[in-house]
Amino acid sequence: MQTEIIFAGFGGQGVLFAGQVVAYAAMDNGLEVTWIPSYGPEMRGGTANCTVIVSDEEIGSPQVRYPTAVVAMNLPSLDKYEPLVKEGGYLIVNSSMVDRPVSRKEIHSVMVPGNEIAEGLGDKKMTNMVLLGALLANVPLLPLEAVEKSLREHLPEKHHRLLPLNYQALREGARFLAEKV
Amino acid sequence: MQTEIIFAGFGGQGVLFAGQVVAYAAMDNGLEVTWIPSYGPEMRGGTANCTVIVSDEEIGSPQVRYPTAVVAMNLPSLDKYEPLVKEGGYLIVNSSMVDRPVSRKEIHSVMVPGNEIAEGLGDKKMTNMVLLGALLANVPLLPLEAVEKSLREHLPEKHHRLLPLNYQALREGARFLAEKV
Amino acid sequence: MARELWKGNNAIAEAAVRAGCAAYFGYPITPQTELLEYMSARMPQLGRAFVQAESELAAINMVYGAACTGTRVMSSSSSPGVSLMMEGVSYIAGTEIPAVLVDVMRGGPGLGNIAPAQSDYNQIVHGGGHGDYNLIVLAPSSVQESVDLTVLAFDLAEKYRSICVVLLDGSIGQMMEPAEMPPFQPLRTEYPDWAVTGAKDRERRFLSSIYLDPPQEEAANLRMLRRWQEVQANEIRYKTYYMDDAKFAVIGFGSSGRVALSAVRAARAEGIPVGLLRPITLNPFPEKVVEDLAKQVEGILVVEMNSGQMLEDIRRIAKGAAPVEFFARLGGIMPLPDEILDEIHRLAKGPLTLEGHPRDRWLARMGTLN
Amino acid sequence: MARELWKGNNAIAEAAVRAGCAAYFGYPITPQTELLEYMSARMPQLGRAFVQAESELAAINMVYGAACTGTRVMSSSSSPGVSLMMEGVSYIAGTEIPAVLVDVMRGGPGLGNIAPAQSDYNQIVHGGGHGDYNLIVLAPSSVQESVDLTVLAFDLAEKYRSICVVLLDGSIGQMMEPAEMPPFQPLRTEYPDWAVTGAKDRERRFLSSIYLDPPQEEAANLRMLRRWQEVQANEIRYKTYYMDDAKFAVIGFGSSGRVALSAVRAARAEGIPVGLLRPITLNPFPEKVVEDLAKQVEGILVVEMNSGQMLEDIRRIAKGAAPVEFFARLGGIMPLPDEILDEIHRLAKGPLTLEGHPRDRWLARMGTLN
Amino acid sequence: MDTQEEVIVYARPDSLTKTNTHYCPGCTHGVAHHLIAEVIDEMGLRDRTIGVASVGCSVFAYNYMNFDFVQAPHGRAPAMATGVKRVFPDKVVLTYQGDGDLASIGMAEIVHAAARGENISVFFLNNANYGMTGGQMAPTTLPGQKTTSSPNGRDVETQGYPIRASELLATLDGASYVVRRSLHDPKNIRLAKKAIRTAFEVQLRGLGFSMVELLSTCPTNWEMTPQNSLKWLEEHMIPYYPLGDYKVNPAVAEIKG
Amino acid sequence: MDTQEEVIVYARPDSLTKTNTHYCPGCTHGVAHHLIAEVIDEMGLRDRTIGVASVGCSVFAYNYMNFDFVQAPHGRAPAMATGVKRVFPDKVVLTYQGDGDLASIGMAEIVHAAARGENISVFFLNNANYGMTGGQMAPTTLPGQKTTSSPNGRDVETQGYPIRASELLATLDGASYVVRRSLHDPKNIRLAKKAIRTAFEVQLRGLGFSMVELLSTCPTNWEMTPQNSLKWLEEHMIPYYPLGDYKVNPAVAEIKG
Amino acid sequence: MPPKGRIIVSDLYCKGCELCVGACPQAVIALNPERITAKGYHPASLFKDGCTGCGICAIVCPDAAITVYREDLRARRAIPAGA
Amino acid sequence: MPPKGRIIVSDLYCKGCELCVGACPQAVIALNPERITAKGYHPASLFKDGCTGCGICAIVCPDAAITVYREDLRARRAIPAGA
Ligand SMILES: Cc1ncc(C[n+]2csc(CCOP(=O)(O)OP(=O)(O)O)c2C)c(N)n1
Ligand SMILES: Cc1ncc(C[n+]2csc(CCOP(=O)(O)OP(=O)(O)O)c2C)c(N)n1
Ligand code: SF4
Ligand code: SF4
Ligand code: SF4
Ligand code: SF4
Ligand code: SF4
Ligand code: SF4
Ligand SMILES: [Mg+2]
Ligand SMILES: [Mg+2]
Repeated sequence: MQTEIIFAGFGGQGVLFAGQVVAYAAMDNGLEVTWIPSYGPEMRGGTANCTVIVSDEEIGSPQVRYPTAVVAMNLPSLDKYEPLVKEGGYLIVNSSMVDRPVSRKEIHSVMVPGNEIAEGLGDKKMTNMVLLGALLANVPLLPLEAVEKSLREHLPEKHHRLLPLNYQALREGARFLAEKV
Repeated sequence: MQTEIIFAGFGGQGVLFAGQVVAYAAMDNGLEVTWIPSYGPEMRGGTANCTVIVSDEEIGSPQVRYPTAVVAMNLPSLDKYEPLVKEGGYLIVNSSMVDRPVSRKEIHSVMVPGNEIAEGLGDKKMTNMVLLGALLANVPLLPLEAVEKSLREHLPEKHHRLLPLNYQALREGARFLAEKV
Repeated sequence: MARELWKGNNAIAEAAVRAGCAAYFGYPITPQTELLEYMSARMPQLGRAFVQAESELAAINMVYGAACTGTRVMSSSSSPGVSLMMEGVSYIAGTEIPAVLVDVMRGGPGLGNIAPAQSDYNQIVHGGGHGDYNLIVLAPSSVQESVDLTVLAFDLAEKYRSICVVLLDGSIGQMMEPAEMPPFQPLRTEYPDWAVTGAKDRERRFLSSIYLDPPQEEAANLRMLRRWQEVQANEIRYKTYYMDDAKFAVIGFGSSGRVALSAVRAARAEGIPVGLLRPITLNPFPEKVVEDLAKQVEGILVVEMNSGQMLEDIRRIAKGAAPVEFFARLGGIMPLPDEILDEIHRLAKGPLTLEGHPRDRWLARMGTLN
Repeated sequence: MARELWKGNNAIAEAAVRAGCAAYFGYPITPQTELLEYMSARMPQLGRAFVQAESELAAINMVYGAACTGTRVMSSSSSPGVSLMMEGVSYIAGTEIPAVLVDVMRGGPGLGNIAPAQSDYNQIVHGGGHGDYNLIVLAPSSVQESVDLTVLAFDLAEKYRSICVVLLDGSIGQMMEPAEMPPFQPLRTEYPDWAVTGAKDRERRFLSSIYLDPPQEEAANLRMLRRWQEVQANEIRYKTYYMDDAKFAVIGFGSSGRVALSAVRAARAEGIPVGLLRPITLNPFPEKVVEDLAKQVEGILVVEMNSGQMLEDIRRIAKGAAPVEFFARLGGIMPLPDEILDEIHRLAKGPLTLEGHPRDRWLARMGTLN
Repeated sequence: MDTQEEVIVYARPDSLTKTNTHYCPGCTHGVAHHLIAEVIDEMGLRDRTIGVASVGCSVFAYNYMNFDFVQAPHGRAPAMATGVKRVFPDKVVLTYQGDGDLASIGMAEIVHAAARGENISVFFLNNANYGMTGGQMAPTTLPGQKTTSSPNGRDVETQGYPIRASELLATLDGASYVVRRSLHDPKNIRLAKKAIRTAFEVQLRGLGFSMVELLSTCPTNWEMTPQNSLKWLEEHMIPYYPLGDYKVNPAVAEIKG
Repeated sequence: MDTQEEVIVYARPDSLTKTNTHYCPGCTHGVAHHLIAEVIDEMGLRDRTIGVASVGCSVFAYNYMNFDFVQAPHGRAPAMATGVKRVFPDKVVLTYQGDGDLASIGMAEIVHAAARGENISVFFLNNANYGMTGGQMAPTTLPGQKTTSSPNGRDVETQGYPIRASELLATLDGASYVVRRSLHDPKNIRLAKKAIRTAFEVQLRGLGFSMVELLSTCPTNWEMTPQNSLKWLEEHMIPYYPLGDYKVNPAVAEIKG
Repeated sequence: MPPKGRIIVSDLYCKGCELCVGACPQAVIALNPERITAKGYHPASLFKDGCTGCGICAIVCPDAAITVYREDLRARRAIPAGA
Repeated sequence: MPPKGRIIVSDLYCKGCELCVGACPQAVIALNPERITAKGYHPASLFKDGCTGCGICAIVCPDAAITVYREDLRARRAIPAGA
C-alpha cells in the first residue's frame, strides 16, 4: 500500500515542514517513507512543494504524476495540482488563499480556511499544521496521535514550547471532513 | 622503396639538423619524407636522436625498430643502435667519439673521424655534416649535389656564409666508403 | 542504531564522519551544498580537518595532499565543480592513492541548472580526466544506500589505492528518507607503508604521478590495469528485481533505477513479465549480468536521466543478443513512473528491432513531446 | 602553393592563421608549446589577438569570450592542460558556439610524461566535461592531414556551432613532414546573427549555458542532440587501405593508424589478406564502416596508444559480428611496425574467439613483455 | 500640478530592461545595476557595451541590463572579458562579479587581468558571503561572522582572514583605477556612480584595467531587514573594508580632475 | 696538513640525497636546494618535514631532497600542502615553486593559502621565465625581455606587466612572513639562508603563512653563462624586484630579534 | 519655499523593501498596506504632501521602481510672486 | 696570517659551471681541463695555494659539490708561535 501526498504553496508557508512531519510519523510507525522537495536558487517569493510517499515496502519513485492527496496552500498550487489528484484521491485546500471552489467531483475535496484558523490560534505560522490536521483526518494514513507523538520526539527541544499550539492547530484542522465522492 | 635513417648523438652535436637536411633534400626531390626527433624536457647533456624516413609512397610509421642506416655520433649511440641496423644496412660511426670497432659483419659500416675532420676545417660544429657526407656516399638515397642544393635553398639567408664550409664538410665525409658486406 | 530521517547530503556527510574521514575539503555548489555545510559544523566539533577551499580545483588538490598521508579524506561537489577537478583526479589516480569523491549531479552542460540529472556518467565512468585510469564508481538510489556506499567507498578506495566516487543525482542529495547510520569508526592512527608521514626512522618516500621514462610509465599503467582486473573480479554490485521469470528487462541506475522500479511493479500488476536491473557499481560495470540478461530476455529498456550514456555500455555488452530500447528525460527532469510504464508497454507490445540506434528512435518519439 | 617541410605544431598554427583565426589563447605545455610560440610571433605580426593566458583554465574561458563574438578562435594544449579546460568546454558546448581546440596528447595519467600517447580518447570523444554534449573530433595522422583538418575544424565548428577538436599525439606535433599550406583566408568582417557584438540598431543579445527551468534545458539538450544527428549524417570521415579483399582488418587512428599501415603493408607483402581502417572523425565515429567491415572480415585488430578506449567503441559497433583483438603500447611508447605485424600474424593464424575480453588477452601477453 | 511645468528628476534608465529582477527585496545588487545602467545611458555607450555576467546572484544580470551580454563560468568573467575585448578593442567590456566569484574561485583570473592591464571595467559586488548558494562563507566574510559554512562564526585560525581585493589588486602595475565604494546611503551611492563613470572613462581612453569594488548587502542571508542590512554594512564592513581610492594612475587622475 | 687538525667548514647536507641533479650547470635552483637542506639539517627537522614539489624545472626536487615529498599539479602546491598540513599539523610542510607555477597558473592557490594563514613555508624561485618548457614568458618576465613566447621582447601593452608576488601577498592578513632575497652572490645567499630559517621558525611557532621569494637564474634559457646570469639578475631583476621584507608580523619580528 | 515634487512607484518593479521609506528626507513615503503587487508586495507610495522631488528615494531604490518629478523652477519664476 | 684551507670537489656532482671560480676571493679555483666527469664536465679544483677555507665557493655551488676544510685554529694556537 502506497500513499503519495504533495504539499504545495508559497515559500514561507511551511509546506516543506508539514511534509517532514508526516515523514517522521511514518518512519516512527515502521513504514517506508520518502520526502522530496522542489529546490531552487536562494530566492524569495517563489513557490515551494514537496512530495511525501508512505508505503509498506521499498519505495520506487519518490515522485509521482498522480498523487493520492494534495495539500494546496494557495491558488497557483490548486490550479497546478487539482487536475493531477488520482481519481478517488484527496484535495485539501487552504481556502483562505483561494477564491474558487474545487471543480473535480471524482475526488474527495475539502476547503479549510487555514489562515483564519491559525490567526484565530494567534499564530499565522500554524496554517500548515491546520491543513495537515485536515489531511490526516481525511486520508487513511496515520492517526493524529501518532503524528503528535512524532512531532514531540523530533522537534528540537528549544521549540517544544510551541508543541501545544501545534497540537491545537492539527485538531482544529482535523474537524474538516471532505464530502464523500 | 623506403629508407630509414637514425641520427644519434649528444645534444649539441647537430644530429637533429643533419636529419633535417636529408628531409629537405628528399622533399625537394619529390619524395615522401618524415623527420621525427626524440624530444625531452629542456635539459642539457642528454642524448638526442631523430629518425628520417624517405620513401616514394605515403609513409606509414615514422619510426622503425630496424633502420636501413644509422649515423652514430658517439659511443652510447653506437652501443644502442649497432644491434638494430637492418641486415645489409649501413652504420656510419663518428670514430672520434668512439673507442671500439663495429662488431657486426653483415652490415656495411664505416668509421669516420668526424671531429678531427671538422676541426681540421676549422669548425667543430661541422662534424654532423662530415658524417652526413659519409652517409650519402654510402647509402643510395640522394646525390650529394641534391643535398647541397637543398641546404642552399632552406638555410636561412643569414647563415649562407657558412654554406661553403658545409659543402666542404659533406665532401670530406663523402670520401669514406664502407667495406662491402 | 535506530533509523532516523536523513536528507541525502547530510546522511552522506555523517556516514563519512563515521567511516573515519579525517579531512574534508569542498566548495559550495547546489545541490550538494548541505554536505559541505554539515561538515563545516561536524568536523571541527570532532577536531578533524575541514576546509572550505577557494575552488573545486583547490579542493581536489587539498584532497590529493591529504590522501598522500594515507588517511581517509574526501571531497564533494556537483557537475561543473567536478569538471574543475579533472586534472587533480587524473593525478590522484596516477599516484595510486585512495580518496573518496561525492558527485551530486545536476543538469548540464555548462551552468545548466540545479535540478537532478545523470549526465555525468561518461565523465565519471569513462574518464573525464586525461590518461588511462579507472575510478571505482558507486551509484546509490536511496538515502540508506548512499550511507552504506559512502562507507564502502572509503574501504574500496583504500583496498585498491583508488579514487572511489559516490555518484548520485540532486534528487537523492535533497531527499529525506529513514536511514540507519553505520557504527562510529575511530580515526586511523597507523599509516600505510606507502604514505608520506615524515621520514622518521625509515627511508624517505615520495608520491608522484610522473614517469618521465615511457617504459616506466607503461609499467605503471599496466600495474593499474592489473589492479583493475582485481576490482572487476571482486567488487561488482547490482540489484535485480523480478528478473527470475522476466521476458523483458529495464536497466537503470540511481534515481532512474528506483523510478523504474515503480513502473516495473505497475507493469507486473498488469501481468507483464518485466524485471529490473539496477547496477550499483557503474565501474566496474556488471557486465556478466547484463550479458546473461540479454540472453534471457526479448527486449531491454534502458532508462537514464541523460542522452544515453550508459546505454552505449549496455549495447556493447548485449552484443546484439537482445534488442535495446531507450528512454530518458533530460536537463534536470526526473522521469515519472507512468512514462516508463508507457515505455514498458511499447517494449512488451513490440515489434522490436536490432537495427538502427535506440537513441534515434527515442529522439523521434521525444519530438512529439517538446 | 608548394610543399614545405613543417613541424606538426607549427603547421597547425600556420594553418589556423590561414583559416582566418582571429584570436589565439594558450598556455605552454610540452609537446604542444611550439604551437603557442609560433602564434606568439605570427599573430601580432598580422595584428591579430594572441594572449598567453595565466593557465589553460583561463585560456579556454578567453576562447569562450572571443567565440561569443562569432569570430574564429582557438586554443591548444596537451593532456593535463586539457583536463583543466573541461568546465569551459562544457560551457562552450552548452552555449552552442563554435571554437577550435587542438589537443596534442602525451603520456598520463597525472603529470605522466611528455611522450606521445592517445590516452585521452575517452576524455575528448566521450565527454570529459559534465553534461550531455558532443564535440566534433578530428584525428590527423600526418602533418599534411593536421593542416587540412585544422582548416576543416574551423569550418565544421562554425557550421554546427560546436567545439571542434583536432586530436593528435605528441609525435605528430613534433614530427616534420612536407605539407602544402591552404590559401590565406581574410579575417571575418561580418558576424553571425547570434553573436554578441554590441546592440547597435538591433535587440540586445546574450549568450549563456543556463536554463534554470528543466524543460528549457531539456529542449536545449534535444536541440543539440538533433544537430548532432546532422553531424553524424554529414561529416563522417575515414580512410581505408587494402580493405577490398581483406579477410582481416586493423583499426587504428592517428599515429597508431599510420604505424599500422606499415605493418599491414608488410603483411600484404607476405600474402596475408589484411586491410586497415583509419577513422579520421572520432566523433562522429564511422560506425557504419565498422559495422560493415565486421561483417566482411574474420577478425579485427584494434591498435591504440592507450589501454583500449576506442576498442570499446569498436566492440560495441561490431556487435559480435567478428572477433576483436587488441594491441597497444602505453605510457608514451609508440608501437613499432614489427610489433603490429606480429599481432597480424597472430590474428591470421587464429583461432579467434568472441568470448572474453580482448584487453584481458592483451594484458596477459604484455605480462611477458614487462 | 500641470506636467507642462514638471521636470523628470529620475526615470528608470534605458539600459535597464523592463524586467522585474529576481533579487530579494532591498538587495543592493539592484542599486549597482541601475547605477551602471545610468552611466551607460549618460555616456551613450549602450550600443557598444558588452557585459560579462558571473555566477552568483547576479548570474541573470543579462536579463536586466539592456545591452549585449555573455555569462561566464564561476570566477572566469575576467578571462571571458579578455577574450571579448581582444577581438573587439573598440567595444566597452565590463564584468559584474560577486565576492565569491572574484575573490575566491576567480582570484587567478582577476589578478592576471589586472596585471595584463586588460582594458576592461570590473564591477565587484562585495556582500561578505555567497548569496546565491544560500549564505556560505566567502573570502570576504568578516572574522567572527556567522554563515552556513562558518556556523560558529568565521574562525580566523582555521578559516583564514578576509581578503581585501582592492588593496591586493592595487599592487599590480597593470591596474589603472581600483577603488572601493559603498551602496549603503545616498551620498555613497552617488560616489559609487562617479567611480563607475571614471572606470568607463579609463576604458574609453585605453588606460587599462579598472575596478570598482562596491560594498553591498545581502538581507536574506544576513537575516536582517534591508534597512538593518545597510546599517550592518556601514558599521561592520566599512571598518574592515575602508572606502577609498587604492590605485589611481596619474593619467586617470587627469580624467577625474 | 693533518686532518686531525682540520675542521669541516662546509659539507654537503644530509638533507640532500646523493644524486646528481638534472639542473643545468650553474642554475641557482641548486643553491636554493642546498640552502633549504642545510637549514633543515641545522634545525633537525629532516624526519618530520614533508615537501611539496611543483611543476617546473624543480619537479624532481623530491629526488634531491632527502625527506618525504609529494608532487603537485602545476600551480597547486599550496593546496596540496594545505591538505598535508591539515592532516599533520605537527609536521613541517614546505612547497618549492617556480614563478610560472606560483605566479601564473597557481595564483589563486597561493593567495588563498596566504589568506588562510596556512601554516606552511613556501619557497618561491623567481627566474623570470618558464625554464622547464624552454623559456617562455612568465608573469615575472621583465618588460622588454625576450622569451620564446615574447619573441620581440615583452610588450607591456599586450602582454601586461610583471607581477611582484611578494608585494601582492603582503597585502593579506594571513601572511606572517613574506620576504624577497636573491641567490646571485655569497652575501645574498647567506641572507637567503637566514630567511629560509626564519620561515621554518614561523611555521614551528604556528604563526602562519611564510614565503621566501628567491631571485634565481636560468642560464640555459637566458642564453648566458652562469656567471653572466648572476650579473643579469643583479642588474635587471633586482631593480624590478627589490630585495627586502614585505611582511613581517610583530610576532615574527621577535624571532628574528 | 522648497520646490514641489512627486514620485510614481511602478508596481511592476517595487518589492516593498522600504529602502526609499528610510531614505526620504521628508519622510513622505510609506508602503501602501492596501495594495498588493502581482508579486505579492505592498508597494511604496507617497502618503502625505511634502515631496520635494529631491530624487533620493530613486537613488536608493534597488529596483529602479521610482520615477521622480519636480516642478519646473523656471516655470515657477514665471508665475507672479505670491501666487 | 690567514688560516689554511682546502676544498674537495666531488666529481659526482660538479658540473663545471664555474660559479665557484668566479666567487673565490683568493682566485684559487679553476676548472680542470685535464679531467672529465662521467657526465662529461671538466670539474673544478684548486689550481694553486692560498685557499683560506672561507667556504664561499661551497655557498655558491649549486650542486653542493664542494667540501671545504680549514685548519683547526685551536690546533694552530696550540702550536708554538713562529712554527
Ligand atoms: C564551478 C562552480 N562552483 C560552484 C558553483 C556554485 N555557486 C554558484 S553561485 C556561488 C557563489 C556566489 O557568491 P558571490 O560570488 O559572492 O555572489 P553573490 O551571490 O553573493 O552575489 C557558488 C559557489 C558554481 N556554479 N560553479
Ligand atoms: C596544467 C599544466 N600546464 C602546463 C604544464 C607545462 N609546464 C611544465 S613546467 C611549466 C612552467 C614552469 O615554469 P616555472 O614555474 O617558472 O619553473 P621553472 O622551470 O622556471 O623553474 C609549464 C608551463 C603542465 N605540466 N601542466
Ligand atoms: S540572496 Fe542576498 S545577494 Fe542574493 S539576491 Fe538575495 S539579498 Fe541579494
Ligand atoms: S632550464 Fe633554466 S631553470 Fe631549468 S634547470 Fe636549466 S637553467 Fe635551471
Ligand atoms: S526602494 Fe524601491 S523597491 Fe523598495 S519599497 Fe521603495 S520603491 Fe519599492
Ligand atoms: S523625491 Fe525626495 S522628498 Fe520626494 S519622496 Fe523621494 S526622497 Fe522623498
Ligand atoms: S660551483 Fe660547484 S658545480 Fe660549479 S664548477 Fe664549482 S664545484 Fe663545480
Ligand atoms: S674555501 Fe674560500 S678560498 Fe678556498 S677555494 Fe673556496 S672560496 Fe676559495
Ligand atoms: Mg557575495
Ligand atoms: Mg621560472
